[in-house]
Amino acid sequence: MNNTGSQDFGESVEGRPSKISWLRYLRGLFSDTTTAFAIIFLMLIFISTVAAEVVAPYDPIKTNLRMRNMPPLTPAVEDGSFPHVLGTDPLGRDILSRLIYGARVSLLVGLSSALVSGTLGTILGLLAGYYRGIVDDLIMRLVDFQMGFPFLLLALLVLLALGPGFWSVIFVLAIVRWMVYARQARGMTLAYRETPFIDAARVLGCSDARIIFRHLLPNMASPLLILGTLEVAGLILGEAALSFLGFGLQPPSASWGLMISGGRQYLSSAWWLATIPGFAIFFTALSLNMLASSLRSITDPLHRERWLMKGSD
Amino acid sequence: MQREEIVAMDESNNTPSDQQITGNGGHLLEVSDLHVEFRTSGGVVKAVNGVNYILDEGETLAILGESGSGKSVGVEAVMGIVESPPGFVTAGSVKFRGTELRGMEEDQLCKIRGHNIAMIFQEAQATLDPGFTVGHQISEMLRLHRGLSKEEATKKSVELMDRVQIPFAVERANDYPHQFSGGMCQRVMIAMALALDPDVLIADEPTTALDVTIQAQVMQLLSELQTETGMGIILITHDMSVIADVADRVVVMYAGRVVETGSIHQIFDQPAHPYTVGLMNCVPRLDRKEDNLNIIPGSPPNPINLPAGCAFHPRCSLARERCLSETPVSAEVGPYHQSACHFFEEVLVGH
Amino acid sequence: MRNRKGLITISLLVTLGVMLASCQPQVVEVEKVVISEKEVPVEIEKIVEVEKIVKEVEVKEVEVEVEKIVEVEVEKIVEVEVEVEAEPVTSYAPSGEVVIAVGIEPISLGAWRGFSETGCPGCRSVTEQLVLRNYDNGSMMPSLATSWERIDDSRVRFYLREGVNFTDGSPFNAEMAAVSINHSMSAESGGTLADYLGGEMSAEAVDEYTLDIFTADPDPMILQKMDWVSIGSGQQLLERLDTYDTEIIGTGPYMLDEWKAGESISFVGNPDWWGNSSPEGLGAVSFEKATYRFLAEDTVRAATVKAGEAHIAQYVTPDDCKDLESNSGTHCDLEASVETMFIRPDTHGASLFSDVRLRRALMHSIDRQLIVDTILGGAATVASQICNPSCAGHNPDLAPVVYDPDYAKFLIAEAQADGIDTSAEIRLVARIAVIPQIAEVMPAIQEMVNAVGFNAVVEFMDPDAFGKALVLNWKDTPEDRNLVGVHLHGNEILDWATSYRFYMSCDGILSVMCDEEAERLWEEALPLTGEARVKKMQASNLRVVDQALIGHVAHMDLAYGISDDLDWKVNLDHRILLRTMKPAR
Amino acid sequence: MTIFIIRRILQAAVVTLITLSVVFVVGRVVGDPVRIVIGIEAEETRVQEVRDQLGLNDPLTVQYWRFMTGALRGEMGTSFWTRTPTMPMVLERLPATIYLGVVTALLAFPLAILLGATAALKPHSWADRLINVTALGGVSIVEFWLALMLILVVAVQLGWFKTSGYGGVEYVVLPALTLAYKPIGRISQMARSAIIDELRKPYIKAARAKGLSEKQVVFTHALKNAAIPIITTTGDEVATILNGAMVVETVFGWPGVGLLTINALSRRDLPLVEATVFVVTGMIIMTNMLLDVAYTYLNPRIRFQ
Repeated sequence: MNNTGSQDFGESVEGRPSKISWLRYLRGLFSDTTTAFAIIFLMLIFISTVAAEVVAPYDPIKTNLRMRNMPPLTPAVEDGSFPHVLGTDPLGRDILSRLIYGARVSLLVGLSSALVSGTLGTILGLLAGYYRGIVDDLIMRLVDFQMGFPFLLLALLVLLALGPGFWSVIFVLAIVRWMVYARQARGMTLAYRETPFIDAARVLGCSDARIIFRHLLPNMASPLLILGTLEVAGLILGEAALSFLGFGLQPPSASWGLMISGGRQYLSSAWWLATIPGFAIFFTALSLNMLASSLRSITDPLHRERWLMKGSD
Repeated sequence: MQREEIVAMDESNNTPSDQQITGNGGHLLEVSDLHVEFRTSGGVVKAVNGVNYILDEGETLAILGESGSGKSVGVEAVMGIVESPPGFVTAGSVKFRGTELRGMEEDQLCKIRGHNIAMIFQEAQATLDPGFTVGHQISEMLRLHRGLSKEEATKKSVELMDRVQIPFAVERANDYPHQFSGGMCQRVMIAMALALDPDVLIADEPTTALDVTIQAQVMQLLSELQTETGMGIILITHDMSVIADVADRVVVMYAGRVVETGSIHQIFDQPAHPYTVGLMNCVPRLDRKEDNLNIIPGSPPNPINLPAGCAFHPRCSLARERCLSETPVSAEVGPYHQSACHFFEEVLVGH
Repeated sequence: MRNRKGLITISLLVTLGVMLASCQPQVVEVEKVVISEKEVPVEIEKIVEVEKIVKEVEVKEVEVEVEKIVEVEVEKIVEVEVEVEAEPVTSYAPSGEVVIAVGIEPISLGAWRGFSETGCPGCRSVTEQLVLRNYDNGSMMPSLATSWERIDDSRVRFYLREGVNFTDGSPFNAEMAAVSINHSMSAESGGTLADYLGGEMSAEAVDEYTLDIFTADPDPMILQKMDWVSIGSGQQLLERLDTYDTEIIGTGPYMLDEWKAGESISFVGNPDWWGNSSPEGLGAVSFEKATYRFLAEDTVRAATVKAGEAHIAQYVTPDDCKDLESNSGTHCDLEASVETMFIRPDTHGASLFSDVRLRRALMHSIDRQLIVDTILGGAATVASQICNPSCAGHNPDLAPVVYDPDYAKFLIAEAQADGIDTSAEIRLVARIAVIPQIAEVMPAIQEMVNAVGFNAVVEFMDPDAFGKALVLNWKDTPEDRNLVGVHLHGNEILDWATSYRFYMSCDGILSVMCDEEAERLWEEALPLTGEARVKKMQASNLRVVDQALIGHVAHMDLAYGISDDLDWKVNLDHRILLRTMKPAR
Repeated sequence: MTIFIIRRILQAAVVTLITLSVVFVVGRVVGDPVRIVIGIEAEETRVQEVRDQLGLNDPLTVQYWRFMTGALRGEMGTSFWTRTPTMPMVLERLPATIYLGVVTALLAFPLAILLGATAALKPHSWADRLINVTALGGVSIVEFWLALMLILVVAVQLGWFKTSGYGGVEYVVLPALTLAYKPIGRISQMARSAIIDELRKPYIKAARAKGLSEKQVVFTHALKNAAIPIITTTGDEVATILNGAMVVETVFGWPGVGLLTINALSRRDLPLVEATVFVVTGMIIMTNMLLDVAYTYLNPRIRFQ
């Protein structure tokens, strides 16, 4: 600890975020039971997504019309096969297997559109914050506008022009959400711009590109990652809403949103068709949100003290 | 404001805490063996480690110390407003007119805070709520503790603002804190603190943020008000010149411990702790011509990891073997004069 | 190898047999026995055919009657004796409100839109037509016209009901009727109705209560088509045209009360309706008020009936239908509709399905009965042709294509032996959400088709893309796209020739086929009337199906959730007519 | 203050201009809407006729000029389907959406702030955790699924409210509840962290020293100052509510702008889509101006500049 803290107990120096090791982050995260559950749940989803071929008990597109709309825990037709733990859909396809493969689509849509919008937004935000002036004005007006505009409406408008489909959905979700990153990136750039270590870099003759990529970006990475985590949850939900309105992904793609959307006509007799993917989205989004909020507490110097200290009282 | 009136009002309101407290004997405020620690991720910060002092009516007690010496936390603990978590009062006793405040129910404590013991803070502008008019903030006290109506409270607030010499009080009551200067804000704070004629006023570096002429005015105001009401004042400061003018007795703190207590004259004329001596030497004096100020070498210790023995030993010119291992206890230097130094006699002589 | 001719002969024989049997009252029992024998696996397909034929026979009798009537008309004025269905003349005493949940809000209340139940819900309770079609037997019944005569092939004369007034006070007469009909038929109203009826018609007042309807080209269906032509206030058209789209004014049992955009349309009883005192009104005003609420979600529509907030939910899913049936206080009506799900492969040029064997293989590879029983929840009938037995030109000799994957594989192997590359990718294309179950129908068809050796992929298209892919004549279509459209066609006109014109003729705007023989037979049928016309159409129909130029999956049923508080049954016309409903006792 | 207002109005104008241009471009990229309007079976000559009538055969610049000048006069063309002016059609639906939005806001804001403040009162307590999970649930749930579940369970099974439709309390509660859950989640989290941030400030210590109870400290002093950051993010929640309105209005058959938008989109009724976007933009601008007023009211430092 140093002697610059104005308070009675130590705090890090304002400006450059103090580093605590990743291990400590992880320990901190796992010390909170709900967060630990969230992480484990997400890891399970992720693993089954990557290894869907191994994990899924059935072929997700193999139909069996004689076994349609079977409730959860229905035993398999063939002896010795894995039971239909989560039931079957109107074509007799195993819902658990479809859920696992559907996760692939939903997560892919969520992750890739978050990645695209994150990259785009961060770059624009950096430029706006670093160069200010007319660039900043232009970008921020656009950000303000999109912030206040219902993103679903914008997505629908663009989808109307593009036509539905997997890549259209990713593209649309990316361009309707870039502004959240831009806003954050700009804010942080403005804050760091004034700090001594950036001044120092500039005095040392670092190029703009170097300052941006070597000094600014690394410092902004963790808040942006947290934002990205939140956004993935939002985008999965956005995809579901688009599917519901009939403008999103189309079968035979099997995203979770499509599964709920398709199952809703069977709500009165086969509730599990819409309910199970509904819960899948809910718990995934909830876990992502939970993880993001814990990460935020743990990386924000102001909140960190309270968070890490929790275990001790 | 006359005391009798208040007592009468209190009786009519029939608040139990008042009945207990006003009739009781003993010292006005007695703090003994107070310990406060902050539990942070970096470790446990022992901010206050066994503080003792006594305050009587009409008396001004100055608590002197550097930043981080635990002087502010100490009085916050007295008020029971240490932010918890991370702060915890782990031991000690705070007696107001003989009644123990520690462990008292929160709602009872709320009735004493502001009413019997009031507090003003270092940066008055920041300690006034920016969202409400100053009039509202003053009258809030009256409405809360006295149950006055809005009109009565407003009227009284204006009187109070007059009393602390804020010009155009009627109009200014409707202004917001950001429309006031720092000195005026401190006056508002004082008006607020005095609204209920407290028995104890704790002033936590009330003048630090102000420029010198304003400092003098505020201190002048405080002592005038003290003469009027006979309240006890605890004045926290690191500014020796302020103490010299107003304090009756002084408590010197270092690293969460009281290192020396005594009357103003004892402290100034016969400091019995090397740290006090150091502080004295820091004050520039017109009566001595010196090329350099004698500053205390080194820096305050890490509160998480206090040095063993006497916490001051790394910076002490008199330090020797014993200081490294044995924590000194307060020893009587003279009447009401105590020092927590193994070698206070040497200090007295040396000075 | 199966002999198709033999199959057809067998079917014919069975038909005859069953026709004889149907003279006896035990027919129903026969059907039941057949169903219970279904468990014998080998017999299934044939039995299904028998069942189908039994149904068709019943309808065929109806057809015969229609034809008789048409023939008689040609000779002289017919004083049509209306068989009134024991509905006593009720005095006007409405009470309470009936609430109907429908899926689609109309975009306008123009009188001409009354031809379509979904295009203008409730409109046919406000405006009336010259004549009405009896869907039970195909005969025409008087409504605003009391009688009619056929002048020649392109002109029919109607004698109008006297003393009828529009609810805006203007009298109903030939002149006003002509104004309304001509407006509905012309481009002024968008021309949709004319497109729908397959050509423009004009109206002309002969005298106050005599009206001629005529066409440029001979059209044997003028009389029948008038069932789709609603007559609104002519005075409104002449004097207050701006109100035409929002204030529907007619002569019917109910009057427009209020149209709350996005929410509902409500109607109130018309105390001056001529039908209040005439049995020819075919019903009564039983409710003071009728409200049609717009709810796009199928589940929510069904929920309104279950929760007692609506009396009728239009078009509920088979699933909700079963639920409403088992729920106390509600029931569900399932009725065959004119909508037919069909399969339309590209059949020209170099496309895979220019080979008749592969077309047949495609048709034989699909287990229609399974799709109907499972995905469509039993709310459909396996189809053998584009229109159901109620339409003229329906060929009762046609049986649904048999599901025979082995035969399909055999046909594919044969084609392969001739050097055709059958592994080319086939695009199975449907429009997004054309029916709620399409998302399941398509993968099912895909799997069936691929099981016999095709290489099909499923694509769902938005209306735009689908329109572009489907609305193409074969001459403008790329030759190698191997597109197989799966879509729904509704032959509301109940005339096979109309379906042919669009989907099968050489110049049809949606036709990707051109078969000389079928075309010749259709062209020959057009100017004909009566039995001769039907025969030609049936022959053309047979040719198209035999050549597997177009395939058929099912005639769709439509389901209605109905509250037990309401006494109403859906008719074949699928029209929710307020005059036909009353509170249950 | 005047300069501030003029700035805002100019900004609003620019935003509207951008929106309209985007909408116009989208509208021209979209495939042929005419086929959808007049039916798949219509003859090509008829299609061209209708295209002429609708002005779709004019050069793009002419169309853009007509579009923009029309927008200036508040005219957004006539609907492809009904052939009537679109603005009145949209404005007619506005009250329903505003009604739903206001009920949602009245439900969401107090509840969210109450939850947030309760959570802030004792961070990391079980109450805080429960509120946190509830709040995160709001931002994690699929709205249309929730809506259908509420209809089937609360309206049909329990019979507490109407399944669908437009009207008083029994109609508005379920859609408003569905719509409110997401903002409740977000605002309560926002409120929690804003209040916790405020609780660190010196004036809170002073308020405690005045003898205010912890509840009074949080709910009067911290909350009023925390309201400022809360209000600034509320602008985004308006968009959230409008977002949800499209889904919720469709499910519940609520005759608002959201339902109209979805209908217009699926019918490819471009002028109507354009008009709804215009009105929605206007609505957002208006709400944000109202929020600015609220902001200045709550933040005396701005008010007295």
